[in-house]
Amino acid sequence: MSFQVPIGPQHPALKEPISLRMTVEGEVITDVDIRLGYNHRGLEKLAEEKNWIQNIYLVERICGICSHSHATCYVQGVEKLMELAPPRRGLYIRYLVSELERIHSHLLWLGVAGHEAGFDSFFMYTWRDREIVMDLLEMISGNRVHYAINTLGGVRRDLDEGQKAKILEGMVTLRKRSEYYFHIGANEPSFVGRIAGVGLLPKDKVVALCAVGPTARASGWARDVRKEDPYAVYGELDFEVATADTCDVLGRVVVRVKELLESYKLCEQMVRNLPAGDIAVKAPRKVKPGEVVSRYEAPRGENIHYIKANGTDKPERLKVRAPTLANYPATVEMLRKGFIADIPLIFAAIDPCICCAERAVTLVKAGSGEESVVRMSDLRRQAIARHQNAPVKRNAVWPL
Amino acid sequence: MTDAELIEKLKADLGDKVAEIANPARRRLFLKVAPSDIIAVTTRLHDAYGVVFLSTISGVDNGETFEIVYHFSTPETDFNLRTEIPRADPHLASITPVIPGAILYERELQDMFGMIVDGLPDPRPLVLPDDWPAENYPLRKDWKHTRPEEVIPGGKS
Amino acid sequence: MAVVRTLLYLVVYPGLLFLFVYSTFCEWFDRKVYARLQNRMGPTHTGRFGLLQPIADFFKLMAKEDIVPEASDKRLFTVLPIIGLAVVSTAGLLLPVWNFDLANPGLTSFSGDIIVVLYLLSLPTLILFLAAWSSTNPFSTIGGARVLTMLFGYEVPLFLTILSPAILADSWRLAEIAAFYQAKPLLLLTNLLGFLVAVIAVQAKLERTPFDIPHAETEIVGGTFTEYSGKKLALFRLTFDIELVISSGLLATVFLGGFPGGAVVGFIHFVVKTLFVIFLLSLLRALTSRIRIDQVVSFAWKYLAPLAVLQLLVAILLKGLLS
Amino acid sequence: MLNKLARWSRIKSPWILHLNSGACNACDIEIIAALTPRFDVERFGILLKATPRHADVIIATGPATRQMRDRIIRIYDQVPDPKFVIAVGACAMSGCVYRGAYNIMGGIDQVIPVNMYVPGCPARPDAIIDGVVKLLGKL
Amino acid sequence: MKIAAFLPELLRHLFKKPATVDYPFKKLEVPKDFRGTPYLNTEMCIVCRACERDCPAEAIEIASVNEAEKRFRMVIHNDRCVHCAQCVDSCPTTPKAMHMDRLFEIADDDRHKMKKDWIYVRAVLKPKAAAPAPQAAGPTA
Repeated sequence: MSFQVPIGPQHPALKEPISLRMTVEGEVITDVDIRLGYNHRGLEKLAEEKNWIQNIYLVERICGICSHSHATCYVQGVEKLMELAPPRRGLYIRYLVSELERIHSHLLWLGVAGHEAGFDSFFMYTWRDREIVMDLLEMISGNRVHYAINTLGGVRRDLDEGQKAKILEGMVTLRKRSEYYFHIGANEPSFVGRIAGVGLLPKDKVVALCAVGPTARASGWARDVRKEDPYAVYGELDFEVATADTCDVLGRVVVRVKELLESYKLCEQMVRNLPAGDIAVKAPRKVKPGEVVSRYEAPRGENIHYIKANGTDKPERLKVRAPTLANYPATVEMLRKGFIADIPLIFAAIDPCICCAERAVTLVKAGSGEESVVRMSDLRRQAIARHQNAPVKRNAVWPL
Repeated sequence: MTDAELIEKLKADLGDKVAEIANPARRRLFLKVAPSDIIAVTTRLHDAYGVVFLSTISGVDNGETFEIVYHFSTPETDFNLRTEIPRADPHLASITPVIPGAILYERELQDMFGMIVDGLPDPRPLVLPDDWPAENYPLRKDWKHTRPEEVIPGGKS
Repeated sequence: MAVVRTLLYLVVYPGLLFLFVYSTFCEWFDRKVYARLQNRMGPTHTGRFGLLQPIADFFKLMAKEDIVPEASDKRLFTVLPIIGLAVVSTAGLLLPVWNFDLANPGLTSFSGDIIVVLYLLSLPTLILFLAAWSSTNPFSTIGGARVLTMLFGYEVPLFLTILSPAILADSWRLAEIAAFYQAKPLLLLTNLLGFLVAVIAVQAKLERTPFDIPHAETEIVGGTFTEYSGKKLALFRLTFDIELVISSGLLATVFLGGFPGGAVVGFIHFVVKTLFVIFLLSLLRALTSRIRIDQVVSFAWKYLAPLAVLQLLVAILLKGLLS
Repeated sequence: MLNKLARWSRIKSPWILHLNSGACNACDIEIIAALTPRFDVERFGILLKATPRHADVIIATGPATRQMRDRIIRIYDQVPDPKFVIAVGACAMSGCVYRGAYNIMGGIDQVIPVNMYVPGCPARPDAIIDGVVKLLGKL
Repeated sequence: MKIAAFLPELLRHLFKKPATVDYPFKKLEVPKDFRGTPYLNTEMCIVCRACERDCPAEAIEIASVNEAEKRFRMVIHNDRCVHCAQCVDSCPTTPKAMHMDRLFEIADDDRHKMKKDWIYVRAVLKPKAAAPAPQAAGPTA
C-alpha cells in the first residue's frame, strides 16, 4: 500500500514553487515525479522583445541568489558578439563580485541545509555571518542582492582604497568563521547523522544524467568551468577545484565549504592585484549577426547561455540553461528509496534555484484535506510492510 | 589536442556525416549534421571522444526551419552539434538512449517549439501551465502574446 | 466553603488560571533563551521584555476564524484539544508544590500518584495522534504515524529513569519521594545519569528539536497540526506549554529534590527548578538538529534504554547498601 | 473590551506565511534574512509558519505565474480570517521586468487583494519590517 | 565526532549582546552609493527619452502634455522600478537629470501613491527660453 504526498508548490522546505509528487510507503519514497511550470515566467520570449541593455537586468532577475552569474554569463557572450574587450580593471571587479556572490550563496546554502535539518542555531549563525559579505556587496554595488554592476563593456562602479581594505578585512573574519562551521558541520552527531549516506549518487549516474556543480563534484567528477574553460581572469589566478568522493549530502557540504575557502583566496588575490585603469568601454547599441555560447561557473554549477544576434538592437534568441535544471534528473534519482525526512535535505543539497531552472516555468501543496484519505487499517499494513522490507541504508545508523 | 587537429580528426572520422565544421572561437566547435545522423554522430562522439556531458539543447525558430543546437562539453573543447528540421514536419530523434540527461531539454523543446521528439521515454509537458491552450508554442516567432489589461486596485487610474 | 475552595483550587490556583499564566511565562522564557543562544533578541516589544508575547499569541488565535476541514471527523477534531487541555491540567494538580503536607494527604496526593502523572502526560501524545488522524491530511497522517512511532522510543526510558529514584526512596508518592531526597540531598547525585536520560526523553515527549519529527516544518509542513487553526490550535499550544511545565516540574520533584519549605519558599523552589529544567531543554533544542524517525527509535533503544536500566541497577544496588 | 484585546493581540502577534509565486528568490532570501540575528523579526512576535492554517499575514513575493494562480487563491482561502497580504518587491506589485511575459498574470494584486506594498528589487529586510510595521499600524 | 560540538559557542553568546539591530528604533546605515528611488531634476532634462528606452521594467513614462509650450509629463512608477539605476547611466546630460536618492522605506497600501510625476518644459539650449520652468517644476505627487 502506498500513497502520494505532494510537496510544493507551497511548502516550507522549498522557498520556491515546484511540485514533487512523492509516492511513499510508510516513510520510504518509492517514486518521485517532478512537475515544473509554477515558476515559468516566459523569459526567453520576453528577451526577444527587449534590447541588449534591458536584457542585462532581465537576465539578472532570473535568479536572486546567483543574479550576478546570469548577468555575467550574458554580458560575456554579448561582449564577444560585439567584439569588445573590457578593460582589465573592469574584469577584475566583475569577477571579484562573482566570487563574493559565490561566498554569499554558499553561506546561504550552509544555513539553509541546517534549517532543513532542523538545526536552527547553525542556520542563525551562518546567516549572521553572511551579513558581512552582504554588506560588502552592498558597499561595492549599491544593492544587497541584484548588484547590477555589469554593463556591456565593463562594470559600472569602481573600487576605492577604503573599500579594498574592508573587503580584505571581511575575508579574514569569514575565513575564520567558515573553518568553525566546517568543524561544527563535521562534528555535530545529529547533523552528521542526518546527512551522511543520504542521497547517494554514484559517479556513473552523475555522468549519465549530466549533473553539474557541487552535486557532480561531490561524486568525484571534477568539472569546473573556471578551470577547464578559464574565462576572463581565471586563467591567471591560483585556485583548486574542490571535490569529495562520498557521493552523498555530506560530500556536498564538504565541497561547498572547500569552495568557500577557495573563494576567499580568489577574492584576496583579486583585490591585491587589482590593475589600474578604466573600468568600462563604450558599447554599441546594435550587434552584427552571429552566435555565441557563453559558459560560466555559477555557485550551483555550469551556467550556459546561447545567444544569437540578428543585426538589430534586440537578440534573435537567448537560451538560458541554469544549473538547477541540469540537476533535476539526478535529484529524482537521489530521492528514490530515501526517507520522507530526507526530502528537504536531498533537495536542498543540489541548492535548488527553481526560478533559475524555470526562468520563465512548479510541486503542489495539497494544502488541506483534499488529498488522499488513508484508512487506519492501511496505515497499519504500511507500517508492518515497512518493517518487513525496509531498505538498509548505508551509514544510516546513529553515528555516536 | 588543439582545435585544428581535432577538426582534422573529426573530418576524417565522421566523413560525410558532418556537413561543415566551424571554429569561431577557441574551444568552440560548431558541427553541422543532418537530422537523420544525429544519433549516429552523438554515439560516435560519446564513445570515441569522451563527449558524455550535454550542457543543454537550444532551439531556434528560423522561419521555414527549426534549428536545434546540442551543446556538449568536454574538459578540452565544447562541441555544438547543429541540425535543422523543416517546420512543416518537425520530427526529431531523441538522444536519450545515448545521454539520459537529455530528457528535460527535449521535453522543453516539445513544449516551447512544438517539435515532436521521437523515442522520448516521458513525453509529458514540462514547463507550460496545465491550462495552456494546445497548439500554442511560445518560442515560435509567429506566436504573439497579447497582454491582459492591468487593473490596479484602488479606484482612480 | 469546601466547594468554594475546591473551585478555587481547580480554576485559579493551581488550576487553569495559574497554569495558563505560568506556562505562558515558561514559553516566553524558552523562546527568549533559545533566541539568546542564537545571538538574537527574541520577543522584545510585547509588554515588558516581550513577556506578554505568548499571551498575545493565545488571544490572537482565540479571536481568529476556526476552520474545520470538510474531510475531517468533525466531532473528534473539535473535542480533542479540550480533552488534551483537561488531561494535562489534571496532571498539574498532582505536583507536590501545592500539596506538600505529608501527614494530611488530600485528594491530589496519594500513593501511586507518580504513575498517574506519568500516564496523564502520555495521554496528550495519543490525543495528538487522534487529532492528526481525524484531520485526514496526508501530512497530518504521516505526522500521526510518527507520533506513535516515537512514543515507542522514549516512553520506556522515561518510565525506567523515573522509576529509579522512586525505588531508592521506596515510595510511589511524589511528595514522599521529594521529602526523602530533601532529607538526604547527597543521594540526588546518584541519579544524575537518570536525570540526563530523563531530560532527553522529556524533550522527545514534548516533541521539540531534535525530536520535533511529528511536526517537522520542512518535511511535512505542520505535521500533526497542519489542519488546526484558531481556537483549537490555541488550546493545543496551551496544552503543550502546560505539559512543558508539568514535565519539568515532575523532573524537578523526582531528580532535583522537590520543593521544600512550605507554600512560599516551596513555590520559589518550584519556579527556579522548573526554569532550570526548561533552560536545559532549550539548550538541547539549540544544540542539535532534527534526527530521522528511524534514528529516534534506534537511539532510544540503543542508548537511552540501556542507560536507564543501568541507572535502575545503580538505584537497586544502592538501596541494598543503604538498608 | 474584548475587541480591544483581540486587536492588541493581532498587532502583537502576526504570524506570517511566505508565499512564493514565481519570484526570483531575491525577495525570498531577504525575507529569510529578516528572521536571522541581524534583523530578528521575532522581536515583534512575528513567526514564520509553515501552513496557511496558522498564518495571519501572507507575505507574497514574485509575479503571479499562470500555473500558480489557482494555488495562490487556494492558499489565500485556507488562511483563516482576519488575514492580510503584503506584496514584497516590485514583481509582486506589478510584475516589474516580467511585465508582458506570456506566463505572468501581473502582480499579486491581480489575483488576491493586497493590503500593503513594499517596493524594492529586492526589498531590503529593513524595508520589509517597515512594511509590516506600517500594516500593523493600520489595524 | 564530538558530542555537543556547538555548546561552547552557544553558551558564549548567551551572555553576549545580541547581533540584532533594533530596526525601527535604530536605523541601519545604508552605504553612500545606495540605489534608492529615482527622481528627476526637471531643470536639466532634455527629453531625449534615453531613460524610457533603456528602462528594463517600463517604469518610466514620458508623455507630451502641451505640444505648443513643449510641456512634458514624466511618470516614474515606483511599483515597477527595479532600482537598477540604468536611467542614471543612460542620461546624456551633465550634470545628470536623473538621480537616485537613498530612500527605501516607501511601503504603502496604495499602488497609485507610488507613482511620482513631474511636469517640465523641454529645456531649450538658449538660456532665456528656460525661464518659465519654475512654476511647473517640482514633484506634484
